[in-house]
Amino acid sequence: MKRLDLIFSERELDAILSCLEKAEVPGYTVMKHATGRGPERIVTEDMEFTGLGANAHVIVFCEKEILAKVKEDIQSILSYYGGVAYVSEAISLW
Amino acid sequence: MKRLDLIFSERELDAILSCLEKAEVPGYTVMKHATGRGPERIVTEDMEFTGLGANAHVIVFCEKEILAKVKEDIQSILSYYGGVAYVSEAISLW
Amino acid sequence: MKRLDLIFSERELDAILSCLEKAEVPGYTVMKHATGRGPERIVTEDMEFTGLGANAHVIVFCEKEILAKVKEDIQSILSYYGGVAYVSEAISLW
Amino acid sequence: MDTSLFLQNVLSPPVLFFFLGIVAVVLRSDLEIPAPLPKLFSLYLLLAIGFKGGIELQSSGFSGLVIPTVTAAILMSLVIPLICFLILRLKFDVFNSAAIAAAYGSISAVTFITAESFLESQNIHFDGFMVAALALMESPAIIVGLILVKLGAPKNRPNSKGMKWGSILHESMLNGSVYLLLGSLIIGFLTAAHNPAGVLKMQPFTGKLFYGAECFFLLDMGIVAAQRLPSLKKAGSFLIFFAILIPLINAFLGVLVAKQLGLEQGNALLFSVLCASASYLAVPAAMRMTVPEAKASYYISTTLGLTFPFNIVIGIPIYMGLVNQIIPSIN
Amino acid sequence: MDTSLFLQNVLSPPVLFFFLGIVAVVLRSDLEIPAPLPKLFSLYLLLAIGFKGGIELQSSGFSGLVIPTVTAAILMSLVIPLICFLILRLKFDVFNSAAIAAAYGSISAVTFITAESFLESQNIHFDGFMVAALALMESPAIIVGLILVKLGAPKNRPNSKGMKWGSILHESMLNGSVYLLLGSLIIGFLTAAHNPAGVLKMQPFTGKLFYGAECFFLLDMGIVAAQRLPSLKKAGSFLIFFAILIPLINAFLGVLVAKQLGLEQGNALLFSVLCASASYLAVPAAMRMTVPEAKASYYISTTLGLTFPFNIVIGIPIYMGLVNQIIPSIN
Amino acid sequence: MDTSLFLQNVLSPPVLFFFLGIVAVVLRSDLEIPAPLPKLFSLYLLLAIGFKGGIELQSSGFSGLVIPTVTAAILMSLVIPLICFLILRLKFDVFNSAAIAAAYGSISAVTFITAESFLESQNIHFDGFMVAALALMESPAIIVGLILVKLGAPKNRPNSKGMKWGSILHESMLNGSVYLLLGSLIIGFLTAAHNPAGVLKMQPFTGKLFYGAECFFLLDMGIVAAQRLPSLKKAGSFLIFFAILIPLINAFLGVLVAKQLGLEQGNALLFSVLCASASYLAVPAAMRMTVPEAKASYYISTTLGLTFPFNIVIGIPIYMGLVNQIIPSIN
Ligand SMILES: Nc1ncnc2c1ncn2[C@@H]1O[C@H](COP(=O)(O)O)[C@@H](O)[C@H]1O
Ligand SMILES: Nc1ncnc2c1ncn2[C@@H]1O[C@H](COP(=O)(O)O)[C@@H](O)[C@H]1O
Ligand SMILES: Nc1ncnc2c1ncn2[C@@H]1O[C@H](COP(=O)(O)O)[C@@H](O)[C@H]1O
Ligand code: NA
Ligand code: NA
Ligand code: NA
Repeated sequence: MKRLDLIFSERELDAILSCLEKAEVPGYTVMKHATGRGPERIVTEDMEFTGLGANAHVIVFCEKEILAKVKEDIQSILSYYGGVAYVSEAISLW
Repeated sequence: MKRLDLIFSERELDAILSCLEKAEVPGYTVMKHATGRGPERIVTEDMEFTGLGANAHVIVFCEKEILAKVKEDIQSILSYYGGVAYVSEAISLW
Repeated sequence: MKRLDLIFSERELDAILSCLEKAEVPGYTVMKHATGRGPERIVTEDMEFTGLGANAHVIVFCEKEILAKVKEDIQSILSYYGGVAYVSEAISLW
Repeated sequence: MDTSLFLQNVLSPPVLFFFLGIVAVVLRSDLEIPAPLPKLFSLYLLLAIGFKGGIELQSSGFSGLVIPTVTAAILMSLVIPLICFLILRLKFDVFNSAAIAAAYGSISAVTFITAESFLESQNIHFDGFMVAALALMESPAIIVGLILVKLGAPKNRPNSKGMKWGSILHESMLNGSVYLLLGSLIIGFLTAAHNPAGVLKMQPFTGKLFYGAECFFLLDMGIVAAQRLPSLKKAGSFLIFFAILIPLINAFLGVLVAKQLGLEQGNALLFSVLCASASYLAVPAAMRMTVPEAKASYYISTTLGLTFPFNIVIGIPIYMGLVNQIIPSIN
Repeated sequence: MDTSLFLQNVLSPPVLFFFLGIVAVVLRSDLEIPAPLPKLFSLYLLLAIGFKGGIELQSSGFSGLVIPTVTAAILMSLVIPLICFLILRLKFDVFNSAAIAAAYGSISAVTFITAESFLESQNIHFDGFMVAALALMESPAIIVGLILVKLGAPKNRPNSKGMKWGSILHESMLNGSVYLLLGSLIIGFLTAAHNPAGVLKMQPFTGKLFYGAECFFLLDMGIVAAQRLPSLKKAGSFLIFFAILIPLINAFLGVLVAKQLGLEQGNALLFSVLCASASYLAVPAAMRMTVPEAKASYYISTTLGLTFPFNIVIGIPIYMGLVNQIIPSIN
Repeated sequence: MDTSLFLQNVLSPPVLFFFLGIVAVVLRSDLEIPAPLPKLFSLYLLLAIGFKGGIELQSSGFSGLVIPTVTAAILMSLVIPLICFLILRLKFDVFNSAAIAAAYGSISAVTFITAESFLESQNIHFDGFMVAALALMESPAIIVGLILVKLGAPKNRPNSKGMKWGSILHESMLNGSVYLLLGSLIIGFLTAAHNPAGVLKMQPFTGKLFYGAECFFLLDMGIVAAQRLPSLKKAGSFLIFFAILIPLINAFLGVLVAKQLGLEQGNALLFSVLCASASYLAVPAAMRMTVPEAKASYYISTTLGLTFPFNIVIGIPIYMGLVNQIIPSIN
């Protein structure tokens, strides 16, 4: 099993979730109101009210094959708007 | 060292934390207000005010032996109410 | 690539982020309003308004070498004020 | 339906803000009211409704129509879920039927206050003790729902924690919204009895601010209701019909009972609105806890996505029309 | 600048709370107003501004100066970004220039209401229809900004989703803040026309509470503005000059146009404040979405970190001085 | 204790809502007021208390009893932590003793306003300048606490960042709550002096709304206080006794000092309540930062879990009884 961590602006959340749905991930979890810094941008809590939004952290536990399916779509969004995507190993507790 | 990620409805938080305490985990971290989708249910932010609640994401860093202790209790709750539990490797920074 | 998870009181957030900046991490993500329990302290949501603050969960994806640089500074803060730091493996999705 | 009643209902700020929320979703505006702000308004409205109701209950006392009305209200919240359950069983399993039935037996406080605002704009009198009926209709429906599950469910529900009476009562009486509403009612009552100055000092908060906060909350409810539409489609046409017909039937029953009780027009409308409305606060929370086998999307999308907007926009003037026909005006 | 005007502006609660927020950051106090509370106040202010504006628009009707003023306001929000764009292109690429230009063509509702409070404290009359101008100046500037990008950007913007007219209009008209402001304006208008009792019942919420909520929000804006200072330094001196000179120029243009229109002093000040102010709500959100190549820190730190404080504290009295010089008082 | 005083205190909305919160936890209702809503109310109350205090301070001026009272208040907030420290050292180490002592030297704004509401309901006059005493009692106690640590702690505190005077003053004066309270006080003062219209316009927000917001906040404080009970048990019986006896002693000292100062009954009650109450806002935040060796659960569970409820419910009428005995009524 794989664990995919996606971090990007809340404003792209719908687009990213569509990619995940299209690849038929078994599920996903979204945590909003994350802030942070990447190579270029800095995202702070006090800007949330302006509509710029904070970051979303999306976690997906899924099989390796599904990762291959989402890869391209997600990359095209994140490379344009910013954001990171990392994969690690995980196994179900049972 | 292991890292356990539990994601489930906030409404079961107390029950899950009791399981963890019973197994004497060294500590845990809770992040509430997570949303997401699983195989059957979808949990959205706009339903939080109704009392349905959002999801909680619980992280536990602990030894392998402790995982064995919590496994069963947690499985019985999550399989009834929904939720996921995944384990990965982690080591202390020092 | 490594993934570093830091969990500690929000009150130390600025200090920790300075350590990370000093070590020139490529980026980081902060999730506030986390609660939890460690060996000594318990941090609950209802205390946030008092100014005690909740916990922050900081995630850093970076190269191994950078971890070595932050290690000491972070340890000195976390061992005094409390908090945990764990490392796991991660690879970029692309 | 009387078109002028409809227009008068629709051209009030609360209903207009409700539309504004619906249209925002339809046009895919990014307007959103982030959590926990809806909770803030929800808590505020329950506190204010309860407090004001308590004050008026204290001034009306328990004589006259108070006890009969409240008793009838509780009875309705026991009977309605039974009717709904029988209908729902045609299509759904015990769990889903019981959960949806419980929601329709219970009430929606915001529908109630929209009806109150409607009556005020019509200058039709109503009594504060109706809030007591509101407060006491939440729990019985939950209990009925849970009993229906207990009786109807397969003997060995896997993993079920064996629902005990204690926990059923706990879920039904101590749910946050029920508790806050009842508690504020009692506080309002005690304050009015012992501390009239306190009543006056609360007035700007619980009284003056109320209408505006109602508008703000209805803006959010419009967004929330409209966001339920996709899952409503999935729920199928049976539930869609159910969510519109049942309020009409229940409102009609309500008006008949109100006539029997001898309620005047304003109280009769509120009574029928209580019967017609369905819960999206206390019941879903209780059902999620005790009947996780039921699909939350079913009882949420019907109550919030359809019955609630229907009552707010069209239902209230229809029921007023009904009341006008069946119950003679005093004047 | 007239010192007494300056003092009268500065010694008002909203501006004093704004200072309190700035000083908190400067002294590194840990005072903070956590999300989503600023959003709550922001939504509230937009709703209340719109609702009140709608009521007054209904009472003033569309005769007299209303249509000319609103038309002129829209024209200003089309022209100002063009001027700004030309200046900004001296230093920045198309993307950043267009995004910053759009922000300055659009408006800041909080600057507007601070100017209103200032006029009230001076007992200078102004008209409610100016809110219509406010509401209609947000979208055109966004559209101009996006057109500038469309025309000026390299033909094959990598990964660009090929901005379509539909999505440009969507971003400009259906942005949450624009939508809420316009929607509340319409609701206020309809309510005033059909439901005068509704207007009265909204008054404690949208009217009485307004000034205090404005203060609370300005406290937060002070914190937010002061936190932008470090990234302002990074943005460089060109932008710093721009952020102070452009409002002065735009305000001056505004007063001239106001004179041509024949606006009286109060409305003239509001008109020039609309021209001088820059958006930090609708525009940044729209630009982030459609022109991610532009650096958010540029358009945010200039509008919020410099132009906004400048207008609130020094700009408004300066513009009032201008108005006093150019437009004769009626009395 | 005078039973009628007790009943009059207990039957007021703020105290009743406080009970409602406690009972919610005891009965395990799922009522909760999610973060950051308590922060919203807390910020609002500090802003409003400060602003109103500033207005009244401006009207009273600095003559008469103002300076002596404020000076005495500051002295009390220096002396009380010393007494507490000596007692606490019997059982606890330097760190915990100093942190708890600082909390008891400082004050609780909500206890203060509950006492004000109590006085109002009794029609007993009190002066606005007492808010200045409130505002100035927070910092000194923090400073004393930190000095006690500096003097008493082992020479080489491992990892300690070597507490410097600058950071001690920073923590004590620029803590968010202290800063907001003092800042609003100054703003209220300046507004009253230079902008009377501004005072009037703030009144619906800072004045009218206050009582209701106080009730809402006390509902939350009831929940919070009751949730501290388990950790209170762990803290042991010494701390439990301490948390109830010390307020009584401090209140008694307070009344004696008030008599010396020649304060009238209302101000005397407020003075003794300031002495009796303990901080759960500024002090915990400062101690967490500078004395992490102290257990937060100790100083939080005593102040919030015991002393606060004790003062709110029983303390205020007891202290009023004391005042009645020791200080003759003017009428
Ligand atoms: N190396 C990193 N580790 C953790 N989070 C990161 C990292 N780089 C970027 N992020 C997150 O991704 C967001 C978007 O990054 P960016 O690509 O710079 O727009 C940032 O605001 C961070 O929250
Ligand atoms: N494959 C998955 N990856 C990440 N999160 C998941 C996954 N499946 C379920 N979840 C989370 O677990 C929650 C409960 O899932 P469920 O078992 O469908 O009730 C969902 O709302 C998601 O937040
Ligand atoms: N074993 C653990 N697993 C997950 N989170 C932990 C663990 N230990 C401590 N934490 C988190 O780190 C915070 C600070 O811990 P402490 O060192 O006890 O002050 C706690 O409040 C938890 O949120
Ligand atoms: Na019903
Ligand atoms: Na402008
Ligand atoms: Na004290």
